[in-house]
Amino acid sequence: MSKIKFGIVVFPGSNCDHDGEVVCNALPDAEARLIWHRESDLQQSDVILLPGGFSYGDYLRTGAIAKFSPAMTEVVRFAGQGGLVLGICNGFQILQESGLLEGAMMRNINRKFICKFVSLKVANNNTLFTSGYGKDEVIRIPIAHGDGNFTADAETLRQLQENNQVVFRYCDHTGDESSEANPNGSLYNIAGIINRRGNVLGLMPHPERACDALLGSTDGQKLFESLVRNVVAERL
Amino acid sequence: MAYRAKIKITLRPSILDTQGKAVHHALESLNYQSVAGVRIGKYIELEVAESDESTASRITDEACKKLLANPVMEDYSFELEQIGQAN
Amino acid sequence: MAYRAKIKITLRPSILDTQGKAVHHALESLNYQSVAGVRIGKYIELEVAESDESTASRITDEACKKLLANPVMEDYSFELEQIGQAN
Amino acid sequence: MTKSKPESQAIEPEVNLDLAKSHGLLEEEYEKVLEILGRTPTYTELGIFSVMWSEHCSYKNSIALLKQLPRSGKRLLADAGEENAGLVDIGDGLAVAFKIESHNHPSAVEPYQGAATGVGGIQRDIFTMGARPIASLNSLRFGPLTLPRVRYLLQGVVRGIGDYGNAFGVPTVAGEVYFDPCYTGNPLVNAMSVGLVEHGKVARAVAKGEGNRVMIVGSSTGRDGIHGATFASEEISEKSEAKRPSVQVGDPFTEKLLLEATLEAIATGFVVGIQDMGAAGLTCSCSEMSAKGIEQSGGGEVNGVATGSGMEIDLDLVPVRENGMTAYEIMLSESQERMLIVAQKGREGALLEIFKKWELEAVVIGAVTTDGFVRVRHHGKIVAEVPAVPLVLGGGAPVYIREAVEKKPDVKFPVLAPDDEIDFEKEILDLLGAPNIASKRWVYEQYDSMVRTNSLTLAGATDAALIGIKGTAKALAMKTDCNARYVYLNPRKGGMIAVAECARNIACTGAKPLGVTNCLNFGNPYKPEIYFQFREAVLGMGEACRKFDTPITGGNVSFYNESKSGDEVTAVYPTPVIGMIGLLDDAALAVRSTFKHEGDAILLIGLQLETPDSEGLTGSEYLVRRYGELGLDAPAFDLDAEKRLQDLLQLLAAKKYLRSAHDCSDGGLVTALAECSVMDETLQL
Repeated sequence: MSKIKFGIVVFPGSNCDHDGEVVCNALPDAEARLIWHRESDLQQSDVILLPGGFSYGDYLRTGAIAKFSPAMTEVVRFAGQGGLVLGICNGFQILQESGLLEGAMMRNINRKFICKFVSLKVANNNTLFTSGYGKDEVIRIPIAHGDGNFTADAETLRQLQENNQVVFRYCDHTGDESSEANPNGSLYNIAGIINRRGNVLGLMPHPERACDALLGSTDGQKLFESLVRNVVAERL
Repeated sequence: MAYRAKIKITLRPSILDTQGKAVHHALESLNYQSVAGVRIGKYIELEVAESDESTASRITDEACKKLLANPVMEDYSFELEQIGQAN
Repeated sequence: MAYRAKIKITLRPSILDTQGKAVHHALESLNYQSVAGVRIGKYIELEVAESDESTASRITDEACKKLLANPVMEDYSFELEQIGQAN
Repeated sequence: MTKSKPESQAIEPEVNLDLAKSHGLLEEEYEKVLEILGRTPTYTELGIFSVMWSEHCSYKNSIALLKQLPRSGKRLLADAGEENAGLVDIGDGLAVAFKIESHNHPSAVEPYQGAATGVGGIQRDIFTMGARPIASLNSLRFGPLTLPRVRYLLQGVVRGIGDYGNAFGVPTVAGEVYFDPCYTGNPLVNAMSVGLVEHGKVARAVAKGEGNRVMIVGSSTGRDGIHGATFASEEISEKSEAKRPSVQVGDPFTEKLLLEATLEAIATGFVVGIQDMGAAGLTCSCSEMSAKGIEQSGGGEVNGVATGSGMEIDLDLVPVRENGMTAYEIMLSESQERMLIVAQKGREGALLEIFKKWELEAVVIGAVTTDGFVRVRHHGKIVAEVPAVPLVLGGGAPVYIREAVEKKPDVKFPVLAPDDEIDFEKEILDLLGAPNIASKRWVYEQYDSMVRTNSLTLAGATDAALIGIKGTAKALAMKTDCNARYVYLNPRKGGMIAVAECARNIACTGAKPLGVTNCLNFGNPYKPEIYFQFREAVLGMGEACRKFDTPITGGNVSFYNESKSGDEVTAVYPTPVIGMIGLLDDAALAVRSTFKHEGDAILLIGLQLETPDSEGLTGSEYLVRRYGELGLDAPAFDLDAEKRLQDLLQLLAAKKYLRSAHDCSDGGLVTALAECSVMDETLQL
C-alpha cells in the first residue's frame, strides 16, 4: 500500500511549509512533497496542505495575491473534484480569498500580532479531518497571527452553524466558549470551518506546531492522523 | 497619454471597523470631542498607460474586482485623472 | 450641522512603497501590462460635528498632524463635505 | 595610476576642506585622503572616504581596545572581525553563526522602520555566510513608560521587530526590555540573530580571481538611508523633490526571497564571495571584499598601492528605483535587502537564474581586477578610483586611542527605613509590578516564537531560550543580557557581571556557554569620562570571557547615544549588551526555571560574600524604585566563584539532580522565588 501523499504548496513568503513537511514525513504511512506555487502539477497528492506564513508578504490583504498562483488554480479544481485540502493560518486566508471557504479575516481586535497557546473545542468531530478527536474535546494548539478575526455576513454565519461547518472554536481550558477565551474577536469564537462538501478545512491555529511534547503539546497530531486513516479507508 | 486612477476602498458599513474605533478613541483622548466617527480604508493610486478613458476605467474596475477590493466586506469607488506620460 | 472630512494619507514619493511594489507585480502577472505604477496609502473618513467649515478644517488638519499621518514618511490631504447630523 | 583623472559630475559641489568637514572628516583625515590619492578627491570619492572612515564602519575610536578582547578559541572556525559573524563549531559537522547589532538612532527617528531594518540587517549578516537563521533575540531600552513619546517609541519598535521577524519566518525567542530615564531621548534597539551552517558550506566575504563577475542582487537601489549630515544635494539639484529621506524601509517579504535565493546560490559552489549591504551600502561591500582579496592574495605593491585584487563596477548597470540618481547617491544608498556577490566567471548565468526564480533583481555590474583599486564608472566616466586597503578597518582607516579620565558618578546610598516600618507584602507586590521586573509577555506575545518548530522553551519557561537542532539530540541555549546600572556605577565590574549573568542564565538550563557577541552602546567617545567607561567595561568583559572560555566572535559599537534637553547633553548609561550562545548535548536533560513538585527542597547556591547586608542592595531595582538612589557601587562579585558555580550547575544538570534552576538577578531573591512559582506557559493566568 503506497504512502499517503501530502502536497504542500509553497508561495513566496510561506514560512511554515518546512514545519508541515517534517510532521507529515514523521507519520508512519505518509510522505510530504513541496510544490512551488508556479507549478500547476499537484504530483498526484492525496491531500493538499496550504501552509502558514506571509504569502506575498501579506501585502494588500492576507492571501490576496497568492490566489492567482498557477498552483492555486489547480487546487481549486482539485477541491472541486472532492480532493482533500487543509489550509492552516495563511493557508485558511488563501482558501477564503479563492472562494473555497466562506468569510474573511480582519485585523485582530487588539490590532496586534498574537502568538500563544490557546484552547480549542472540537465542535464537529464528524469530518475526515477530526474523526480522531472526541466530540467537544478541548485541545491545546498555538496560534500566531495578526489577522485572525473571522467575519462573515449574518446569512453566511447562519448557514455555517446550520450545516455544522464550524469545526473548531476558541474556548478556555474548561471548554467554555467565553469572550475572554476569544483571542482575536472572531464571530462566535470561530477558529476553523469546513466547506459544505466536507473536503476543504481551514483553521487559524497551527496543529503542525503541536505534534511534539518537547514543544509543549501533541494535540495537533490527531488531525494529521485522522486524515491519513480516512484516506487509507477510502482507498480500500 | 495616461490616466491616474484614484481608488477608495472602504469597509462595508455593516462591518465593525475596529481600527476606526481605536483611532476614534485616541482622538477623544486628545480631546477632539467633536469627532463623532472614524472609518479607515485604503487609498490606492494606479497609473494606467492607456490612451482612452473608457479602457483605463475598465482596467481599473477589473483590478478592483479581481484583486484590490475583497467583495466579502469591502466596497470600492474611483475617479480617473488625465496625466502626461506614466513614468 | 456637521462635516465629513475625506482624508488621503500617502507615502512620500521618495519612500520605498513595498506594498505598492508587490501589488504592481501581481497585476502584471494578471497581464494588466498597461498598469505602470501602484502606490498604496490610507483613506480615512472623519465625521466632525462642527457648525462652521473653518473649525472642522482646523480639527481635521490637527488630527492629521498629531495622529493620523506619520510626519517622517507620509503626506496628507483632505476635502470637507457638508452632511446633515453626524450620527 | 591611469592617466585620466576621474571627472567630477557637472553639478557637484567643489570638494575642499569645508565640504570634507561637513562629511564628518577631521582635517588630518582629509590630509590623509589627499596623500592616498595624490590629488583632490572627486565628490563621490569624498563620500566614499567619509562613510568608510565613519565611526560606524571603521570603529576608529574603539578598535584599539576591542583588539584586547579574547577573540580566538579552539571551537572558533573564523576569527572575530574576519567575517561578518563569528562561527562556533558545535559538532555533527555543524557551526553556529551569531551576531548582535544596534539600530538606535534610526529607531529614535522612525521606531517601526528603524527596528524592522535592524532585524533585517542582522539576518543578512548571518545568511551572507551561508547559514540559515534559526532564531532572533533583541535587547531594548527606553525612557520611563509614563511619557507618551516613550510609549509611541516602544509600540513602534516592538511592532517593527515582530512584523519583520514574523514575516521573514525566524522565531523571536528571547530578549530584554529596560526602562530608565537616561534612555528617554535615545532608545537602544539591539537585534541579534543565530544561524546554522554545515562546515563545508561556509561562504566568505572576499573578492578574488581576476575577471570573476561582480553582481548586485535583491532589491533595487533608491535614495533611502543616505544620511542628511553627509548629504549636501539640496543646493545642487534644482528639482524640488521631497527632501531626501533618511528613513530606510524594510521589506521582510523580499528578505525571505533573498534568504532562499542566497542559500540556493551558495549551494551551487559558484559563489566566490558574498557580502550583505548594510551601512554605507555598495561602497562598504566593494571596498571590504576587495581589501580581503588583496590581503589573502599576499600580493605585491605598485606605487605604494597594495595589489592582488580589486573591483571595477559600472553604476549605469545598477537597478535603481528613482530616476536621475547621481554616482554619490548610488554608492552611499542604504536601501535594504541587497547583497554583493562575486561569481565564478562563466557561471554567473546559473546564479542569475536562481535569483530570477525567486523574482529578485540580479545584475552583473562589473568584474574583479588585481590592481588594488575600487574603480567606479558612471555615465561612461570614471567617478571614483580609490585604493581598497586604505579605506577599510585594519587597512588604512584611522585608529585613535582617546583620553580616558574617570569621573565618579554623583550617587549615594540612602538611609534605609527600619524593617518594622516596612509593609513587606506591599513592597514586594510593588516591586513585582515594576516595569523592569514585571512579565514582558505583553511584548513577546507579539513575536512568533514558534515558527520552524524548534523552540523548546514553549513547554515551560527557561532562563535562556532553547532551540532544538533537528537531526541531533542537541539544543542551543541563547540569551541577551546587561545590567547598565552596574556598569554606570563601576564599568570594570559591571562589564564582568554582564558576561557572567549571561553565562549564568545559560548554565541554569544545563548548557555550556560557548561564545559571545556584544553590542557596546556608549555616549560620545571624545568625552574622557565616557571613554573611561568604555575602556573599563571592555577590560572587564575581556576578563570574564577569558575566565568562562567564551571568546568574542564579533559584534558592534554604537557611540553618541545621548539625549539633549535644552543645551544640556546627558549620555545613556554605558550599556555593553552581551549576546551569548551555549550548547546542551542532550535537549531532553534541559533544566527549566519553575518549581515542579510540592515538597522539593529549594536551595540558594552561591558565594556568601562578607559584605554588610545593606550593601547587597547597591545598584538594585528596589533602591532606585523605593529611594530614587543607585547606591555607591556595583554589587560585590567574585569571578572565580561565578565560574565554579556555573560548572556546578552544568554538572548537577547532567546528573539529573536539578528539577529546576533560576538565576537570582534583577529584583533579588524575592523576585526569583515569585518567578519560579508563576512563570510557566501552561499556567493560563
